Amino acid sequence: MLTLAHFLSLGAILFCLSVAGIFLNRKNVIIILMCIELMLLAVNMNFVAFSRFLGNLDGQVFVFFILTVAAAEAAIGLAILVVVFRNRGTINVSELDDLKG
Amino acid sequence: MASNWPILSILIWLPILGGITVIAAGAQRASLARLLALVISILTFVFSISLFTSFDTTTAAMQFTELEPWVATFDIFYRLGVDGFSVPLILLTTFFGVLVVIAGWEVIQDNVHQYMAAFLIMEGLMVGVFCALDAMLFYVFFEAMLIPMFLAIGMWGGPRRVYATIKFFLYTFLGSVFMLIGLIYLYIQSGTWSILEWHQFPLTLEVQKWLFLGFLAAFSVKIPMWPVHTWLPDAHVEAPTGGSVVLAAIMLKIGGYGFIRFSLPITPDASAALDWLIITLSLIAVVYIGFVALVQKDMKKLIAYSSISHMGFVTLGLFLAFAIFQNSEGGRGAALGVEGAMVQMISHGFVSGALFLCVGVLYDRLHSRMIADYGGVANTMPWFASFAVLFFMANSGLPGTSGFVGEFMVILAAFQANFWYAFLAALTLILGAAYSLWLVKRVIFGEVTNQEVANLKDINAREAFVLGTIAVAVLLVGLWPQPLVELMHASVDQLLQHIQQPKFTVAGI
Amino acid sequence: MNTTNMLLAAPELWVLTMACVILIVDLFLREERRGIIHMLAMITLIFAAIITLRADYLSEGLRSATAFNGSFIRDPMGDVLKLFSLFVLGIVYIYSKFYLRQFRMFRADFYTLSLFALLGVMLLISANNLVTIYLGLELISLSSYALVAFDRESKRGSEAAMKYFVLGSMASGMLLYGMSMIYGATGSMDLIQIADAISTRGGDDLLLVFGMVFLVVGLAFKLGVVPFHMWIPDVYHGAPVAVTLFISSVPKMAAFAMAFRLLHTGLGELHADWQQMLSLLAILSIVLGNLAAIAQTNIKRMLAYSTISHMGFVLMGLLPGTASGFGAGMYYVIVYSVMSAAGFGMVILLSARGVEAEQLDDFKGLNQRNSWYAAIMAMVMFSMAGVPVFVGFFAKWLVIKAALDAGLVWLAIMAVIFSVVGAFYYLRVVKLMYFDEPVTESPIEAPVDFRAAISLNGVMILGLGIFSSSLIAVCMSSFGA
Amino acid sequence: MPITEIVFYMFSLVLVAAAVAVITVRNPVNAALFLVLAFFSSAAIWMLLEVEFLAIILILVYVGAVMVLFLFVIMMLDINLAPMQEGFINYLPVGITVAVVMALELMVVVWSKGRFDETAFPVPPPHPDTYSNTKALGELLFTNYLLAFELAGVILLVAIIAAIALTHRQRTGSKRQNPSMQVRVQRDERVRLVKMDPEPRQGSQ
Amino acid sequence: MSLKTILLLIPMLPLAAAVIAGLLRKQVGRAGSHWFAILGVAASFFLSAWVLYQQMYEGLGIQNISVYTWMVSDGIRFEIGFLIDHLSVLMMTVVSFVSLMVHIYTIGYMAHDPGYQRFFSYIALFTFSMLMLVMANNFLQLFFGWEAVGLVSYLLIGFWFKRESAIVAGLKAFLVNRVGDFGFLLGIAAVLYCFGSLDYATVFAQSPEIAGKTVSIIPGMEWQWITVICICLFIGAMGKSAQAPLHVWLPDSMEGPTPISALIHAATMVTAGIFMVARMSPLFELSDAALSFVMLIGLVTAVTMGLVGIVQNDIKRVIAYSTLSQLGYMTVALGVSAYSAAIFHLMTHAFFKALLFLAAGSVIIALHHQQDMRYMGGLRRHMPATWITAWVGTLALIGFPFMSGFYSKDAIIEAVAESSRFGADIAYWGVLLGVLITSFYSFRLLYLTFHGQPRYTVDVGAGEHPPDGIVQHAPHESPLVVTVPLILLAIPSIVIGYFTIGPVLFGGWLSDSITVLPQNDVVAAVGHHFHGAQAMAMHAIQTAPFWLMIGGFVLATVIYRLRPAIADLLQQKMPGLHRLLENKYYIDELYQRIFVSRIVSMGNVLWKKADAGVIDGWMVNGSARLVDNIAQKVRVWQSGFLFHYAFAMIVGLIGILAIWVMLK
Repeated sequence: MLTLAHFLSLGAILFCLSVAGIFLNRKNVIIILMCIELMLLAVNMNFVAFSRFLGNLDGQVFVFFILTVAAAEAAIGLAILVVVFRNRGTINVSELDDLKG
Repeated sequence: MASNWPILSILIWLPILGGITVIAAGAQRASLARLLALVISILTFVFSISLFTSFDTTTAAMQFTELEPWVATFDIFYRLGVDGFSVPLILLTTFFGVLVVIAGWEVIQDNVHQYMAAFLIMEGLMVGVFCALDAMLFYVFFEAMLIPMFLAIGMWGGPRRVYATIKFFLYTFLGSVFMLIGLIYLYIQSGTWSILEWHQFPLTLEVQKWLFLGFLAAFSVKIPMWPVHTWLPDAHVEAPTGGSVVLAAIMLKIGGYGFIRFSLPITPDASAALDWLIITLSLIAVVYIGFVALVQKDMKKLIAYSSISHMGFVTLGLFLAFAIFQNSEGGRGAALGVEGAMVQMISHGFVSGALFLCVGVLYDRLHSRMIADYGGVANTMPWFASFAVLFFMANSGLPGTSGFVGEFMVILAAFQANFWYAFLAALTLILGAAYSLWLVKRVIFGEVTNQEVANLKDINAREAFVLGTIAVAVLLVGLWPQPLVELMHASVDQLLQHIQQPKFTVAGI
Repeated sequence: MNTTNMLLAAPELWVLTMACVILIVDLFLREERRGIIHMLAMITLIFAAIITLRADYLSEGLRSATAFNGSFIRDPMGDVLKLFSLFVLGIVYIYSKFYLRQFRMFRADFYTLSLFALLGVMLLISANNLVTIYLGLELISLSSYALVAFDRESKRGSEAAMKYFVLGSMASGMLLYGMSMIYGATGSMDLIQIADAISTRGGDDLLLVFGMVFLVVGLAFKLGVVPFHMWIPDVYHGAPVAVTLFISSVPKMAAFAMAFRLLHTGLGELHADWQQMLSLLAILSIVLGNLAAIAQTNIKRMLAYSTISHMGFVLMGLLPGTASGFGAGMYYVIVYSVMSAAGFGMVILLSARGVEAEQLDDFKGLNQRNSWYAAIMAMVMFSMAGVPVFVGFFAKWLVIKAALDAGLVWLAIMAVIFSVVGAFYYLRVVKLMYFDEPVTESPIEAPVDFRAAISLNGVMILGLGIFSSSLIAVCMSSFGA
Repeated sequence: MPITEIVFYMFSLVLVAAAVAVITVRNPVNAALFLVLAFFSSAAIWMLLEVEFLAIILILVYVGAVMVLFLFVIMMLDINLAPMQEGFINYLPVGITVAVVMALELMVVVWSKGRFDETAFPVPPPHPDTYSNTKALGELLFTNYLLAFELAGVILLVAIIAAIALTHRQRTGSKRQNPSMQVRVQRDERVRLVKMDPEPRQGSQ
Repeated sequence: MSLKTILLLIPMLPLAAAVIAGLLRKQVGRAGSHWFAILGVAASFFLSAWVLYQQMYEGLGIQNISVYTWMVSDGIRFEIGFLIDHLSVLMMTVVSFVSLMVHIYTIGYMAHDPGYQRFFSYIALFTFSMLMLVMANNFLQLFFGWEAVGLVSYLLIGFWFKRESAIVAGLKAFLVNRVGDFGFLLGIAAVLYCFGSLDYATVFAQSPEIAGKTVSIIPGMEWQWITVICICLFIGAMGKSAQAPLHVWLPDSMEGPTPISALIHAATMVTAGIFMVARMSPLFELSDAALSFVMLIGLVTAVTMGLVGIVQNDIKRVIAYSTLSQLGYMTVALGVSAYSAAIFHLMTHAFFKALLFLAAGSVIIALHHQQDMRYMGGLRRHMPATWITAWVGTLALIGFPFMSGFYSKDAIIEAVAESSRFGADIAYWGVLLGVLITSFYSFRLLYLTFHGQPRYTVDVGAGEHPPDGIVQHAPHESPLVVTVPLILLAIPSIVIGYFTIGPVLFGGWLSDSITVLPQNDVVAAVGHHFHGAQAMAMHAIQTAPFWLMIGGFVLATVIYRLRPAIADLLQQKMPGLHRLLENKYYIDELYQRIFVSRIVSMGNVLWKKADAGVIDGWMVNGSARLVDNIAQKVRVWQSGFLFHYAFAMIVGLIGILAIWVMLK
């Protein structure tokens, strides 16, 4: 039987994978952006599951907003990515270390 | 002068606002800044004299009190008042306020307006410390004082001034924040910031001990006690003359004043329980620092160390009371110790202030503070030599000078407590004389050692006035301390009455 | 929902409208007439303040009022924070105009983006349910990401923006994860309903604590608290000073409000748990912020680390969970914003044409170049160090008192010890200004509004200290203390 | 095993595998495509939960807009793939450890006794056929969440402004015609008379 | 004028003179300064004499007058006031008289010194201080005067402040005195502790009460309070009166101008200790242990210092060691409770020792500041007045019958003989030996200086500072301002003993100020044999001291007058002894080793190692370094890499989760 726990586990696994993706990725910023999308997906999974199991639509509304924001975020993230690429000619994460200390 | 004037407020704010005015004079108009500063400081001094003349010596109650809400949400009040402990110190402050302005008259050529302003503001803040009856107000003055001194040392100081001034600031700051925690704790417990109400506020011994240590952290650094004294020699050495003078003459006293105002009355039982600690540290200061002073090669450093040693008498005198109560019937000698400590503070103010001025006089001419660079100064500067010898004699506790009175009283009191306390304290008679006079021998006497000394000019009228004024004060206090001591009788008696009552039994805790 | 409710959000609506107006007006303006944008922005702020001050609900005898089905709340705390946000942003605009002109970046985008961020700040301050909180937060964040990369030619700016973006998104992901748990545990998005649900269920629920951990992490990131602070130095450093100025001041007030709403309004029952968490984070921030600041040579980075430690102090105010504690935290965050604005304002002031004065050494001998500006900077530094009579001291003692109220004596002691450590690097700036010789003799020039603003800002730091009573009273009464 | 479970496990498997692929593949284009796969799978799972509207939105918005944007940017930036992921292996153990620890922590909560099982959260009955997820959501969205909805609009506006502000730039090298200028042109602007010294004849001396 | 005014004037006039001569040195000029000083001191001498007269003949009793209240603290009144009784009035008269003589003498002696005014200022100040000391009616004022005379002594020893040796000697004098004062101050504190007052009258009235009260300063040892007080006080006296082992400063103090040696370091200041113990007789009488201690210290001083005097070559140093020895005599007298004998010897010694010093000064002027007796000789022909007065002084010193010194010293010897105090029998043999030694070195001095052939040559072209043994001009008699004081001092040196021994010593004249318990009253015992001054002198011929004195004379005559070779021979035969004596038992070196260098090295250790090393180096700067090191490390964490930042966040998250979720 599919319980809430199953869905939450799925969310949790996705969440962990996305987090791991962010700090494991040494090369490409764009992958990091994708990981962020993945992370939001994980969260959405949680909300959707809760919403369904609670019989409460608020969670779904929230997911709706998260999706909206995620789109906006992606736009800005990619815009920044473009700026970075224009200025530095690379989007290599390990070369983005002018600022440190 | 009208008796209903808020005289304490005037004493605090006149110099502070005056200092701001002086800054407004700007860097270009140095002579205007000097003149303004002089007028303001003299005015302040005059006002403080009226404080002295209208002070009622028969009561231990706070006088000239003022009370205005400040931060009403947290019961912080602008609460002022003075008693027999504060008045002498306020007078000392305003007295040196004038002298410092005069002493810096020609010597300071850069940023005169800021120099004068720094000292005026510092003066106001120091008076504030001595007047404040609200712990938060006290703390604000206590800390704010560091800023002008920090700048004074750093801007007009010697080559290692940055190290010295940052050390000074952080050392003192570190000490005082512990006190701040204690103060806040007390407020949370008692619901008031009034120091006088705290005096009556019952506390368990355990709590008292922690509070006592908090106070100790602040005041032991300020006064300073061994082993937290090492900021002082550096600060003194690097400070400009005025800075050294104020530091030695007044700022150190704030530590002693703090012990009187906070540690003893607020945590009497902890003071009684931990008096061995203070006494031990004081005696170490007296003897150990005496030895250290002996081998100094830098005049200012020597005087700085001697200050530490002398301040050891202050803490000793203050904390003898408990041993005396145990030891002699009727507690005879306890008041002697406390009053001796007070007199020692005043006297040390005069003497060390004067000594730093003396070194300043030499430094202005030769730009060296090293003993080895001098010798035979008496040949070329006879008047200066006379003053210097007088002050060094006072420093070594010669009877007839103020330096003797406090030491004498404290040693007498120490004997009431324990023979060995007195024994160790009295060693200062030898050590004090040794380091003071050895310095005199090397600097003042002897053949003229080098061409620079041969070209020295004797002190001018301005310097003579400054040194002469202090000399008169030193002799006056030495020959007739009664008016000074009389000021504090009532307050001392009350304090001693108070600290004999265990606080925790009051509450039945 | 009715119009009265709508009116509660009038300041926000006004700001939104004006942001759009500016956006459009800019299309029709020529390069040299851009000053109009600045004027419009200032007008926006002034009127927003006036509208906020009307606060009709108070005259109706209410402590607070909600709108939009409880997702929006007006209360005195929110109003005070909004007013200060508006005020500080006004100062920021004045400083920024000078900076942007000098660096040829005077574009309307700055104003629109920051006004949208302000809108986010105001909404976040007033947000009363999880959705509004999240959206308000994102509005601030997205505007800020863009602002950090505002100087498109700057390598460092874009790098900072990238880091800020990635970490910020991660943090909001975590926050969302926490929100989902809270939602799951309580079945509601509304903070008040959440609180009700918790009190009926009991506060010891593992799930709640679990969700709360993620919420706290999100909050901690926003405030910039160790170990979620790592974006702060790089972003402060990489962004143009005008932007640093903005993101270091105004959003902090929103973050504080968010912390209050989430932790107190929503999770007040879990006080014992979040108190421990926050005290750990607070002490880590104070220690690490102060230590790392010592090693800095760049003033922006130094101020960034100092921010980290200040945020630790703000958290201390939250610890007791009492009205006076929140008042203390609020006071601290307001004071910090004012000080931070002044500090970065000075950095802007010293920037000569095209070169940012971001090295500490640029402050050398400032007293000889202009003693008034040196005095302002010195006041800022002493205030940040927590030396009395300046306002920063009062902020510090209030939060220390809060920590003691919460019985966390060890925390108070650690905090003061490290504030002494911190005093060192503040003093170093004073040292450079007063004790060192100037490297350049070039006079410091600034337009009159800039001079007035920075003077006001400096005087406030002293004045709010000496006459600290009113602001403290306002902050305390905001929480009914 | 009921069909729902089979569907769930199947799509979950695909979802997790796709997610793993996203963070491990070398080529960002592949990563993006795996992400698309992940979205599809999760949309399917959401359908399982009777969250139809959001499932569709996820496909439309994410796959249709966001992922296309990603691919567009990847193509536009033309990133070389040669030295990809060289540090990856070195950090893998640490990364895996941390991720596993975290997953464990989450799992402990999720699977803690009586927390999320059917007793605490009984499986809801399927919605009746008349139920419209979209309608219910819409009602909620325009009443309770009006403010949030407006805010979402503002956020999108900000995203637009930001994207333009960051990436739009005036090309300094581009050539344009201005007809009014062409009409009002003066002679001096067209012809420039240059005075020159006569060149000395070569080899005259 | 009331009595109080007169008494006030006695010290104040010299003080006023000192202030005028000191501060207005330019305005009053050289002559002005000496006139002011001399008039001031003369006036105080005459007033003192008037008071003496009043007390002797007009029945003016003990006067205990308070001048002003210095301070009231803790209910204890600290007064400044005068106690005028026979003891103090005697001291006042002697002090002001000798001081007056020295003032006059100074006009001649310091005639060419640039610090002329300063000198007068100092000695007038000294007179003031000494008078305050002797007139004190309480311990505080006593201590005031005590330290004040020390100060002036310091200033005067270092009067020629360009001379390294002079300033070192001054410093040494002050510091050694401070060592004594250290004990003295503790004594005063103990007095306050036991009696609750510092007034003589109160203290002495209560003194019997504390007999038997004990204190254990070192755990396990019970000491009598009274003994502690007396020994502490006596340590002060040891410093001031230069008793072994605190005597080291006195010989060095001869670096000062000769008038000072006469006034301060022979006649008055150094006797302050003797005076003090006599003044404290009501206390000392109660402690046999303390008195024994006093006696032994005195004895050691008397004998050992006399021996050193034998081998000294500097004329002033010989007299200085003689002074030490004589002070030892006085101390011995104190130790056997013969306070009045001590005071009596103090008085006579003041006259003849001042005389001897001034005579020596006269010689020194004549030889252009040559003080080494090896370069003197045969001066009697050139300066007869000096020669004769020096003989008078010498005879008085060695105790030749009828001379003043005879009476006082003989009284002491007799008193010691009578005493039954612990150690008194040894003391008796000691003081007898002392007579021989005194006689020997005194005649040695006379012979080497005034008799025999000159051991200097006159060379007119020798210049300002010729080498030893050469003088620029032939010596001649000193001017009247020098010789008149010599003569004026010679007169009392001869007669004062004869006339005053009866009343002062045996007539109970000092009994109003000195307390002696009946069982200790050796002076009274001696008095039983006293049948007038003349009889005493006649009787002396039958006693050991007289013959020992003659023996000394004979020895000196043989060695230094008839067979000078013997001196060298003795020196060669006993090199060890000679070196020991010549180096003053190596005590200075010992102190240098034990104290001075140890203290300096200890200071250095405390400063460099403890202060700069441990406290500043480790604790203060060390913590600053530590913070800085950590700061640099912390800084590295901010690596600039996005994945590190993300990693930190995750670790933070996991950490918090672990603490709050897993551990709960």
